[in-house]
Amino acid sequence: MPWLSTLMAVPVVGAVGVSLVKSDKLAKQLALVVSLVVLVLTAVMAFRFDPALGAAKETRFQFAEVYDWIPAFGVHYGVGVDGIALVLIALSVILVPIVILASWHDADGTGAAAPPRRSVKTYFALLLVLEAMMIGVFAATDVFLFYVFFEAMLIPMYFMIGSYGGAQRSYAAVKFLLYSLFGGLLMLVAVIALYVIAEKGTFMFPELVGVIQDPTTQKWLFLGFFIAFAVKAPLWPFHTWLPDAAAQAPAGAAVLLVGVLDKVGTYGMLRFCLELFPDAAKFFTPLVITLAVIGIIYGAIVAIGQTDMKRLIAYTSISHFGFIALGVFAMTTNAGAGATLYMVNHGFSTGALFLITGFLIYRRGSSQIADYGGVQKVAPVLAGTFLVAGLSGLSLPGLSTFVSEFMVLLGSYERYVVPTIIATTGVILAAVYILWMYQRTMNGPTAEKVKGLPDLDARERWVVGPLIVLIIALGFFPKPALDMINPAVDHTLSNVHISNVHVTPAVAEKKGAGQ
Amino acid sequence: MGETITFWVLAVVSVAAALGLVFSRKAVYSALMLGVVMLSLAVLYAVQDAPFLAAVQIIVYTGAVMMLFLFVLMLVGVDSADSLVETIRGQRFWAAIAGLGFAALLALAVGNTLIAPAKGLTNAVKEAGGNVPSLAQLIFTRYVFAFEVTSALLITAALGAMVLAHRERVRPKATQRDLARARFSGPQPSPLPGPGTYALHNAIDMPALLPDGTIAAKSINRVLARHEEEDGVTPTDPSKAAIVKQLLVEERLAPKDEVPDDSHTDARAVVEDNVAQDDLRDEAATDEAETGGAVREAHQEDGK
Amino acid sequence: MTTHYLVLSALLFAIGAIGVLTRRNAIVVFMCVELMLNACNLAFVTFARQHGNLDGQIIAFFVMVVAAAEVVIGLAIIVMIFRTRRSASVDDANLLKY
Amino acid sequence: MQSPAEIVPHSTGVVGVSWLMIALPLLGAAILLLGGRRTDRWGHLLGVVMSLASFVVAVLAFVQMLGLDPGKRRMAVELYQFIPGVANIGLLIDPLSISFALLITGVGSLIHIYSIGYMSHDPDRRRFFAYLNLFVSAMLLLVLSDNYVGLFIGWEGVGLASYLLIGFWQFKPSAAVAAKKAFIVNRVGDFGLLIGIFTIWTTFGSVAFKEVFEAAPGAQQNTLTAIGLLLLLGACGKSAQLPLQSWLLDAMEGPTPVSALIHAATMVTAGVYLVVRSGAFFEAAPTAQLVVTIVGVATLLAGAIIGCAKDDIKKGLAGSTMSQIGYMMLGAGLGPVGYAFAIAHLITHGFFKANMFLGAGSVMHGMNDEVNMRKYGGLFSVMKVTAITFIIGYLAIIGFPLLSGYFTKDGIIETAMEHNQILGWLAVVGAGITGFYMSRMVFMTFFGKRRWEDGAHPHESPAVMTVPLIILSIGSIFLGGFLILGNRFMQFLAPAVGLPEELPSFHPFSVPGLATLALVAVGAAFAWFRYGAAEVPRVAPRGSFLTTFARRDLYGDALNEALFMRPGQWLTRLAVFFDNRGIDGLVNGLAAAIGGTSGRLRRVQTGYVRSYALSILFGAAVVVGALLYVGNM
Repeated sequence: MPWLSTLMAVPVVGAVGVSLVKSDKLAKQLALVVSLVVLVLTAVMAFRFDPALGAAKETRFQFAEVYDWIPAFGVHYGVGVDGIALVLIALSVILVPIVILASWHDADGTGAAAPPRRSVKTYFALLLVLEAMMIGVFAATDVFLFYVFFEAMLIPMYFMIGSYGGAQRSYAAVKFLLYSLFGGLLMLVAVIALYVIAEKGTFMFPELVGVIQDPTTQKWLFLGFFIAFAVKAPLWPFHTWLPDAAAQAPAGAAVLLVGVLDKVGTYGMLRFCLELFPDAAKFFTPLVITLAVIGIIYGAIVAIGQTDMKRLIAYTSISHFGFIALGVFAMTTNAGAGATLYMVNHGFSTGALFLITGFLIYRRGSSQIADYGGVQKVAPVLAGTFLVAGLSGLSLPGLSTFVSEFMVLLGSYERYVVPTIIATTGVILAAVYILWMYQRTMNGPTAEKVKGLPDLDARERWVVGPLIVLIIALGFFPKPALDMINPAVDHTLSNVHISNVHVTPAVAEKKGAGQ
Repeated sequence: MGETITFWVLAVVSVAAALGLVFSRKAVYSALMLGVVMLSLAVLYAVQDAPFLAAVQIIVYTGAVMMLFLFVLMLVGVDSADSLVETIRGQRFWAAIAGLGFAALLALAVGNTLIAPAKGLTNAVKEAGGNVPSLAQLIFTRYVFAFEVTSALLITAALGAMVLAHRERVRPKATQRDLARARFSGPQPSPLPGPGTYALHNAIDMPALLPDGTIAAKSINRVLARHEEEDGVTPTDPSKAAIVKQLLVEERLAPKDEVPDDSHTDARAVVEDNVAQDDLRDEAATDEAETGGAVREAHQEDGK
Repeated sequence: MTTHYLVLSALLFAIGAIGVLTRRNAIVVFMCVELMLNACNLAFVTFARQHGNLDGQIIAFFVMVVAAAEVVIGLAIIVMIFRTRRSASVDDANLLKY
Repeated sequence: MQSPAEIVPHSTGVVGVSWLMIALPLLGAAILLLGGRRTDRWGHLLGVVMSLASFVVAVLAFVQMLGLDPGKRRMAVELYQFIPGVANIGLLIDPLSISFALLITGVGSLIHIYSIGYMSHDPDRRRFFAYLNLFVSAMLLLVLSDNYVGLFIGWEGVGLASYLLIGFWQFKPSAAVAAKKAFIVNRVGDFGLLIGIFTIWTTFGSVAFKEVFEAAPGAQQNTLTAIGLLLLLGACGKSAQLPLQSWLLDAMEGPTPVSALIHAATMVTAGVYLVVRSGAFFEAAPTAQLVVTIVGVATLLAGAIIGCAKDDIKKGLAGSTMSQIGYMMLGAGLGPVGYAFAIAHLITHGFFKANMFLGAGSVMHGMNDEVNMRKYGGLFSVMKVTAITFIIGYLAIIGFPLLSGYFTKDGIIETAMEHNQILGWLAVVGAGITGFYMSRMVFMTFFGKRRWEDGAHPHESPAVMTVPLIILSIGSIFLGGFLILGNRFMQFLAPAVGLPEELPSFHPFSVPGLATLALVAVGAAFAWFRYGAAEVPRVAPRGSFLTTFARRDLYGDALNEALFMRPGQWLTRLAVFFDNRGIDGLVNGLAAAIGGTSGRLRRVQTGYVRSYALSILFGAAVVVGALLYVGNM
């Protein structure tokens, strides 16, 4: 059974269906059902996935399908998943039904500060199309196909921000699009150059691994890919589109934007930048790690200074993406696996934060922190879930984000001591930005306009509940995810020709002494 | 030798005519000048062993195309003369520079080229036995596809012209009843006074006189009055001069591109109004409502 | 002799071009375009004789046909524009801008 | 020198299910938080039951341990793989951890019971019990884990629970701020602990106590010192030691049982636990050990001085807690003998401090939540049980002979004296100051004239509150002697922390002991003259520079504000400005430049066909010119 193609086809067909049905309500229900079907299919696929096969080169990508697409240029429709891709696909398909449920009224124009009513059906159809593309981009094993999905993802997101967003939506949408296109076009050049220089006559990723040997060529191609991914991720200083886009997008779209779309950037770094250009990756590692560490600290500090909740969350994500990039480029198993897990966990944790903030904004009609205060008193469940989501944002142990952040820092400490120490101060700053926001919105005397805000209703609890369950479950028992990720990361690192730091006393002595 | 003389004569004529075409103020003169150029060129074709083309040039160009031009000129207003004041800054200067420079460059190119004596077409037409059979042979063999396409083009062009020039009637044709009603609801049920009534001369440029001997303002021919004014001729009769002056002032206030309307028949005014309404509908989508409105106002005034 | 014809052709072409650039009456502009086409035809005919084959004349012939079609359509457009705008000035048709 | 026993896996009996100790309160917390209002009626009972059940498991495990040969008392209980290849979740049941477990669940349960009464009028009592359960659970995970990652999870869990509890009355802005402050300051400590764990990992390739401690003596001195200092930073955060002490006094914003739980039995002792647990590192790194003692002494003095000037009874007690934890930290820096005294003091302190905090809570309960001691006075006669139990706790803390504190604190002081005379004498001075400020507290509260606010009707608290007080005060009297005499506790702890060859013997009349007693007496007498015999003004007099210094918490907050908060705010503003105007300004500026240029270039499209034609002609001319040029070349 062509699992991955089915996974992509179902939401596309669903999207067509959603746009054809008569009533808005039916469209929403259909969209939800379709996304749940995809979720179930993915779950079945995940159970049939065998992580142990990831070690061998031939069976690295499972559920592989390869068909010629443009034979003249060696372009294939090639899909397949390894552990890394699988967990990210799982992240996407878990988030989509949740987002659909959370966005139930987002396009209705019923919120306290809702933009003018737009086509409801289109919104849900776009969500489903986006889901198909997210699956495709993670599953693509053909570099060109990856590029196509990478760019095509922009289209539904552009419309979701531009049509259904906040007051400044067109500015944010255009900024988002231009930034991404800028990176994407650089990548297109690099993709074509890779094809030409490799002289393999194919765009299939497994056959391109290790082909480019010339160091200078590697460096240029690396930069082409890396800048695209750094814009996407976003890494400092390519980040300024994210706060605008995330703040203006409707909450559901913001979740998918920050939770999944941006992961394509860090996923691309791990998969393409590292494996296709190992020498260049090593050469540029100091630069990338510097950017990542700056991003961690800078994102956190700027987040502290925000007055708008959604922008604040967006900036925390910039900080988190710094951690992910740090983990990817530390090139140790722990850091790599941690970074991959971080991508998943961050999707859940930031997703929960955005959605709950969205509920809050839907009620009160403002995203300004100053407009709130004492929400805990009137809506304890909302405040409680917000706190849990926030705590997962500051990587509290026992919540999933801690595992990944710990692994990233532990793994990078093995190789880069000083940058990791600087990065770890982000842990303190995280406490400041999350708790300060929580204090200003949820604690203290109840603000006049907040009085009488309803607590989460059943639908909203069904949105938040699964996320929190996932966050806590993965926080105490991350092994299932890590078992899938670890072999894949090891495989990646073996293609980079870099060995883990041996944590034996003899080696570690010098590092410890360097403190 | 004969060719040289012919060439030089016709070259001078055609260049002068071309200049005339460009510089004459009235479109009709330009059209006539173009005709001169075309005829000259036809002769030059003939001189250059292209009798068929010379014939076609005269028949198609000078005959058909030029007639078409003149027709359209008549439609658009034969007496309208261009203002020669340039509105785009620097246009004329740069046009002259570019045009002359272009000509100079081409001339330079031609002049710098070493050109062998012409081969002549004697050999080319020998086989088929003449210019026209030779051309026919080529057109219907090597160029037959282009020829067929050209025919398709002509048909398309004919259809296109019809579509473009055709105007759908959007309201029923004005019946005699409509016309009568329009006339009697207007300010002037009776016909306007014809020229020359009670006058000494019964001529078109003579205004009618009222019983008291004064001039009937409505009987003055505006076109003639304008032409006279343009030619600097003022009516000798001071009272007529005053009326003409006033008429011209009114005319200048009205939109300039209004078609002068000599016949003051009210029924005609109604039909014109009809047309103007249709035009309005055509323009509804454009932002030219102002112009259209002005046109309509002008016509309504006329109707009164 | 060929040179003379070609120079005459270039001169007529340039005059036509200047006319196109300076005249505002659409009909006159059209005439200038025709003049330019005729100048080209002259060059074609001249070259036909120069090279000793009839292809140049054939092309000139086709140019005439196309010019005829063009005039038909062009004039129809001018009439239509005049009908709605009461003007045949090419400068008045300047809505399609920045 | 007897080294610690080996850690061996063990999974029989109660020890095998010792994870229930953690799981039961956690389950309680989960039920209460998820159950919501439905559990309001019986929520507090569930909380108490869960805590008590946990205590029972701890006692059973303790009994099982006592039945074992001392060499086999370090038992590892593997639970499950957490991060494959890095850390597992597993428990280490040894004398050290079981002592903590007993203290936490025992005192914790008493505080649970007490809270039933104390929080009876609070509409959110259920939530309070949920947090208490969460706290107990996290604290147990902290002390029972067999590796540093598990310890860290508990460590932060404790931080979270304290955040929730301090901010329990979150509608008060001061409580919300205090909670946040506690968490953030703790995070600074956690930062040190995290880096410490990383260094341990890179040095030893493991984070499990078993492997790490076995390998510790073989590692390089500098590395060990670094690890020690980093762990100390963590300990400072959690135990409110200098320089991370500032959160503790603010934390009094929480309900009083929270203060008792956090500042007596559990959270603040975590730092001491960490240092003692990591003894293998500290013993191999004398520099780090010295720093531990210095921090301890500095904090015990600072806490004592702060305690002298506070009029708020809870803050006075908080200062005293800082000071007592300082003693423990001092002991924890003194090797195996010191560990035993430190832990013993920790346990007795757990009792008498909980006793006094709950007593203070009882007083406040009777006085309409008044905390200002200047508005107390003469309460002895109206709340006898509270007063007597409080005074027992007071006598224990100042080291009144034969009470708990006497044995444990003197033990620390004497051990310190053997190591370093200066530190020892400073500790003695600290004891003297303790005598002063604790006496001051007792005199101001229970004796002297009644300075009550109008409308105050002090009354004794209900039995549900006084019974825990009585139990705690009994512990305050006898526990110290029981643990110390005959080195009983030292022998018990030996498998976990080791044992010196020469055991200290108890000298009732040693020089430091007598000096301590004398200084305490002087302090108490001074307090009697100032606050017992003399009139206490109801409004605090301005006081000397020293008083102000102490009242302002030794300018700790001012220092933090000047060094971190203001520069931090400034940096934040700068960063936000830079982001909006710098990076985003650059991007938007580029966009505006492109837009402006095209806006200008757009004007070329005039709409005049003739202009376009002109440019076409120019183009044609250029083409012809280029052809000519190329052709002529």
